[in-house]
Amino acid sequence: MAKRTVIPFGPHHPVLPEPVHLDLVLEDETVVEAIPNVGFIHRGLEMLCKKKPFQDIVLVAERICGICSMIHGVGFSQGVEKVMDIDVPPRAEYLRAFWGELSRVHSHILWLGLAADAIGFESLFMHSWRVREMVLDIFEETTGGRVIFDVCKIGGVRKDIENEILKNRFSQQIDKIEEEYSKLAKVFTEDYTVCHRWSNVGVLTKEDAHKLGAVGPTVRGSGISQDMRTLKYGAYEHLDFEPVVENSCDCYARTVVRVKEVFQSIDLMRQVISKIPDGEVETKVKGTPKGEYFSRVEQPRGEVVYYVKGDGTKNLDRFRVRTPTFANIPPLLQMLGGCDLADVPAIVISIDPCISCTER
Amino acid sequence: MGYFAKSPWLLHYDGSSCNGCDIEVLACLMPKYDVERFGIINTGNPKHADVFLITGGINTQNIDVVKNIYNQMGEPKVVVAVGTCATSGHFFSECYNIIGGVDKVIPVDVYAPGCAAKPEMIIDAVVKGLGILEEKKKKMSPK
Amino acid sequence: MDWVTFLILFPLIPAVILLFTKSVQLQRVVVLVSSALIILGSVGLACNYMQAGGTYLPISSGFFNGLVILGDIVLALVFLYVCRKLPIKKYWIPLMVVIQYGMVVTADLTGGIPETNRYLYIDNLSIVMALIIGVVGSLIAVYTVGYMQHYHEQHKEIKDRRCTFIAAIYLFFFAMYGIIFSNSITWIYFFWEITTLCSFIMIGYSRKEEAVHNSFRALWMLLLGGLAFSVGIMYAANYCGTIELQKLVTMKQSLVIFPILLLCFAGMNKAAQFPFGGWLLGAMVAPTPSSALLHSSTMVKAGVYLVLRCSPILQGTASGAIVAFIGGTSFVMCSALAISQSKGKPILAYSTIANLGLIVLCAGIGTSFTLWAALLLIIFHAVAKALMFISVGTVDHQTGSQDVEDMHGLVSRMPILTFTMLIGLGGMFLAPFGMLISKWAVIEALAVRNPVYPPIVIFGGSLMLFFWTKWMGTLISVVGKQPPIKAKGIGFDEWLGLGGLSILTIAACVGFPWIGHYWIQPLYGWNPMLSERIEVSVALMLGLMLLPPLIFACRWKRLVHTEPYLSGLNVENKYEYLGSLGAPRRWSFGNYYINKYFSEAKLFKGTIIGTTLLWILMFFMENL
Amino acid sequence: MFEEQEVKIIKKENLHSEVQTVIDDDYRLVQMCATKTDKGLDVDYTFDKEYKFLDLRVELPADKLELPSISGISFPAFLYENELHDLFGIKISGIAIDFAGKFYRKDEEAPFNNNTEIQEK
Amino acid sequence: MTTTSTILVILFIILAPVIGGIISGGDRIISAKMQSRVGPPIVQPFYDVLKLMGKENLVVNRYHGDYMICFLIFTIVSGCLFFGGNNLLLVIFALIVAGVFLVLAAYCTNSPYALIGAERELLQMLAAEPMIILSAVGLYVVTGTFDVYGIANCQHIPIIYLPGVFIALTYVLTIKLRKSPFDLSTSHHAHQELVKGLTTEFAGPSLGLFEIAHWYETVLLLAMIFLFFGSYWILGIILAVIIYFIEILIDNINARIKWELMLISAWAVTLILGVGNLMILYFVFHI
Repeated sequence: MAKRTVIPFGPHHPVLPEPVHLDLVLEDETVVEAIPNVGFIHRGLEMLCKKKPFQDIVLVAERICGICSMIHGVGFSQGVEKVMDIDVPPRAEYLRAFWGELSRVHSHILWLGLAADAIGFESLFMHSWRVREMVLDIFEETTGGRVIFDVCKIGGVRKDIENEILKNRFSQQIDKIEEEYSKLAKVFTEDYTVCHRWSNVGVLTKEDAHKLGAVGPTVRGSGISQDMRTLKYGAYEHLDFEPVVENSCDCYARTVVRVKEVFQSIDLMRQVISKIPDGEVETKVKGTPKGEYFSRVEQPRGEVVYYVKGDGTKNLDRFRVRTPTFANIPPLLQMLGGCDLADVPAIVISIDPCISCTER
Repeated sequence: MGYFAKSPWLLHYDGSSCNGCDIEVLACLMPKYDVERFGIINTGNPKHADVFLITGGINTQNIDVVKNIYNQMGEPKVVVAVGTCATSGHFFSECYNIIGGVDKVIPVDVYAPGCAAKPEMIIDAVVKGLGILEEKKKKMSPK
Repeated sequence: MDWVTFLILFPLIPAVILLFTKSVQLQRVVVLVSSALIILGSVGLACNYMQAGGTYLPISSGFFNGLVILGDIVLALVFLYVCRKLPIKKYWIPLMVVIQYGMVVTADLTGGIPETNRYLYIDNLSIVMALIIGVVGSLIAVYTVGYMQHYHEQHKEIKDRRCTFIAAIYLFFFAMYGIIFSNSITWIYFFWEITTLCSFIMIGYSRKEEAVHNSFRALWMLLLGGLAFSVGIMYAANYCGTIELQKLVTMKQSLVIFPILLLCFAGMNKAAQFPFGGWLLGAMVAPTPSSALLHSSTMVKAGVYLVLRCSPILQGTASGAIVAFIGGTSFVMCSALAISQSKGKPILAYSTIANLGLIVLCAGIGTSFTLWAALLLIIFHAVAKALMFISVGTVDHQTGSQDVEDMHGLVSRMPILTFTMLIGLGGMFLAPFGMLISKWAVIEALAVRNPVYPPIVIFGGSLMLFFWTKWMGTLISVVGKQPPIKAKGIGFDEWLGLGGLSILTIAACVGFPWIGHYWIQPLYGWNPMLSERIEVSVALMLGLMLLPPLIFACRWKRLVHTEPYLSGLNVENKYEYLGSLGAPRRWSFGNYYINKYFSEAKLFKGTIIGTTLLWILMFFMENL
Repeated sequence: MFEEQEVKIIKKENLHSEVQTVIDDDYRLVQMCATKTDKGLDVDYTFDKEYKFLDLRVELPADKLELPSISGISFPAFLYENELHDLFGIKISGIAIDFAGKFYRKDEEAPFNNNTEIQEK
Repeated sequence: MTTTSTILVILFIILAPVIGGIISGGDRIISAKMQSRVGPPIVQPFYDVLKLMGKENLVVNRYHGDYMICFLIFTIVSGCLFFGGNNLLLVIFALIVAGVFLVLAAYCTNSPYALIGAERELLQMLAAEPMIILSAVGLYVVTGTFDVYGIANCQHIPIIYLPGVFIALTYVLTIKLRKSPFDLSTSHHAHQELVKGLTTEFAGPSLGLFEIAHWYETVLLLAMIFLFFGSYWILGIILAVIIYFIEILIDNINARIKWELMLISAWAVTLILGVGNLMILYFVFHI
């Protein structure tokens, strides 16, 4: 039989914005073996908790990942707030949810663009990111940052959004985003070549998805309803939503999940705008954390787990993040077996890898 | 020859950034900023590239990778450190696995600070790099 | 008469001498001298008869005819002798021998065969064949001496019977010259079966289990052709009243189509057309010179030669169209199958069947256009394929593998040998080398006819492009300094064979406008080279082919050497990268084989069934 | 609203059987992590079943940082186990895909279980 | 060679890269507009090539540049044969030889991505060549000659007889022009699994040669489209422009497909539209 091809895929590779590495073993163009290696951007930032006071770790948490930084901040803050028994003002919780959903929209559209790029659909990539810029405009106006916001803090948020602006201008802006986005969504779900590239590619059965511990859109694309927002943390206690679930278990399903989740997030933002109460946006933090808690929140990529443990000093004893991509690597390996070389980028992207999260 | 300034091709590598700068680099290519106006293309292959955009600090693992990619770029070439992490390491320089900014490993020509560096900043840095590119070309020519 | 008799009978002398010569040096001398004589004889023959057109060489005495009958009987006995160890359930192999020889010999002895005195015939087609046998064959024979020496050094377990092997080559020359000069089909039949015997001896040379099995497969398949041949003789003798080939092909179509089809069957069977492709693939277990000589450049050519002879009858008939279609199917299918192969010799075997298929396709259509192309194909294929075979054989000896994958970067290890292989490969498919030119002629010739045939040629040609380029690329990958191969060195005979064939390949390419003009045009009365523009462009492209070597000779300044791109994971050794598990890992590359579509498992059976049906249809059609 | 979280401390010897029970009960492995304590390391195995949170904790003494691998029971554990090995220096035997200390390539041996770090603090 | 053909050949050698470069620049602008961007200036491709020529000549080994030169020369020659009014089949074969040299150049570099790119390029050739040769056969069937001038001067418009062949040719033209969805072996933007495929190891001047050869190739392929309009040359030019625009459009509205679909679809199109068209001509209209 033919000799096998062995190639390094990454860390520097144009389809991967981030360094991840796979040893691919191919026969013709079929992948027969893939061994991952992460660790190219391992910084060891969990150890920073020993060097910086716990309030500052929020900033570190936000910089775990530049795409879902808002929710990282929220997740970490919630952990500390639980340990310290802080009541966050409702308005702050709503604002966190607003920015959180906004960053989910931003992240998903960004992902859709990258996914289109991974299958060689340049113009769809461009158009996705064009729509994304409209989302970033809201961020820039409200927080001053485009990708990293630094608005979350323990005990609330740093900035408030005026009700006037929120209810009028932003809700109009959201309408516009939705309108532009619906056109894109149609291409992502209906275009022939797009479906060709995603259908029956990277199949992850429901059983495997559960067994291998997939999270987020990856597991929801395999027909399992799992969304940490159902835990009703923060403002989600008052917001209505149903996790989006697709049953075809392939890359296409995962795409559709994300496409639909953008609409879901837009809906959640509208709920936030209509339900947001008035009041303070932060409470004073007194004392130091003592105790431990596993804080679980839903990121655009799935469930993220923060483990915080304080021993009563200003520095945390342990700060640990388990990011969704980390959990999605075993399912990824499962999906890669037997796929085409051309599918590798599509499949790798389909779990929405965030390597800087994974390696911290 | 002034063609280097008219057709700089980019190469982007993520040192150990948080993605923030990376997506801003990509955002430069997008309709809103559209750097192709200046003939800038994101090549993705070091052998074709003129400008090396590197985001994030350097950790022990990727020193070799960064050096390797840098060495595979043909002269003249310019290195742009994008974001605070790439210029100095940001607060990650306190981490055990981070050495510091990119200039610890390869010579950097332009620094573009910011967390995350805004697209305007990145474009500005690249344009600044073009002048350096031309100068380097001139130094190369007489040989 | 003189040249022809010389060429037919002379090879018997070295055959007998070599059978009893054990010393390598002596073998070498005998082979060199007799090869030189045969080459001279062939060239002399060509010079003498080229302008003469078709000439009969009458033999009045029945002496030779008597010898042929005697030879038939001896051959039959030899066949039965080799079958002695066969298991009883394979009774049908000797049975075939008994039936066919029973018929022919009985008829001959009882006077059932019409008398004639025009036993020999020579025209430009025979001359082309004679030159191929003489020149290409002799070069291979020269190569054989050195090859067999290496062969036995490497395979100590195989009994040294190389005298038999080399003697068989000369016996084979005798038979081949007999086939191409004979006009009587009984004579052709006699020589025909000798080639079958030679093939049998050579395939089974190593006496390994696989070799013996394959040799018997080849035997029964070829005997089936012989059977058809003998039936054809009987039919021609009884119903057409003649056994002269030239007479048969000028008779009324409806009268002779049946025996002609039987002859075509025998010819295509010998040319390993489907459904009989199996024997040729099995024949690759034989030592390489026999693959080069019998199974690519000469014996199988005898098959297509016979079909070409028959083509005047086939032209325009439905049966002819089906013959063409079977050839076309073999062409496309074998080209596709060759893609799935990674070993050198099977690739060459498949492409041989494919090219023979193309020739059969041309012959089946039988217009002067296609015949012109067919003859060119025969010439180019013979030289280039023989070169390829012996190159692969040499590589096999030097590196111990004939797998294309193992030839990765051969240019860095054995530059000169690679260069000869590149010439052979170029000859197989690149413009302006011969094969592509002929393919162009085929397409041009077929375009007028019918839209069914051009796509066959076009698709087959594209498939060929795939596997040849793949091979070529693998060879020329520059892998840098390599540890030298523990070569036993390529001997003088081998270099002579390789060099001679390389020069021939190039010469055929350069000279083909003249070949077309002086040889083929008188034969078939048409020459596409007549158009001035084409000559210009072909000459232009030929000239350009000189450019690459010149460009390669240039040493460009200011090159900056670097390492291949390995995603940034280069380590010191440039064939390794830092693998996932933290240790350097060797990267590698395997060519594509597209087994999903082109594997033997997927195509072989279907092709056999399809072509068998076509054959049945063809004979059936004649009865309508 | 904060969820209820159950932390169950188990013995190292029972690790396999406990994990097997939990996995058989259709839990999925959420994460594994270790925390440095005064006595040694606490290793957490976190599971989830339909939003029900379960944490199994094994306490390892500082002088005997050894654990059997559970990647045979739950395949995804191999990543966490490599991580635990690289960051905390826990010797884990029988990992499905063992990177042998090259999972994160770093200069420091077991940076999270490093005594100098604590003295600094 | 007549004076006209000499002039045409010289014009081709001089003007083809200019036209090809402008076409490529226009392509980039139109693509940019389709992506709601501004895009580069129209002469951008020339800047790029001039820059590449000025770059350091990075090589993995010293031979691949030589193959690239052969690739360029044979591309130019096939164009010259075409404009010199030679046999169309020979033109195509010369183009195939050029393609083979490109593949060999990639093989020569012996780098994993380039090798896979080379193999993919071969697959692309396998998919595209049959239809290109078949279109020459089609033109022959209609005009009775393989001669380029003969076809260009024929009295009727071949496309009327050969709509299927024309559409099928347009289909595989996408493969030849390396446009999405068929930019498998190398793409304009390296956001694919093969980095830059077969051009991965070509740096500086050799990449410049590749670009220039691609310009020649583009002009030649568009000229083949032009042949379908016989002597109605204005119509031919207009249609060639429209076809190229359609190619850009296809490029922008499709994801890159996988090799299997490419091969199967290209062959299916060749067989159904190309061969089918010829069959109909032969059996129904008896041409």
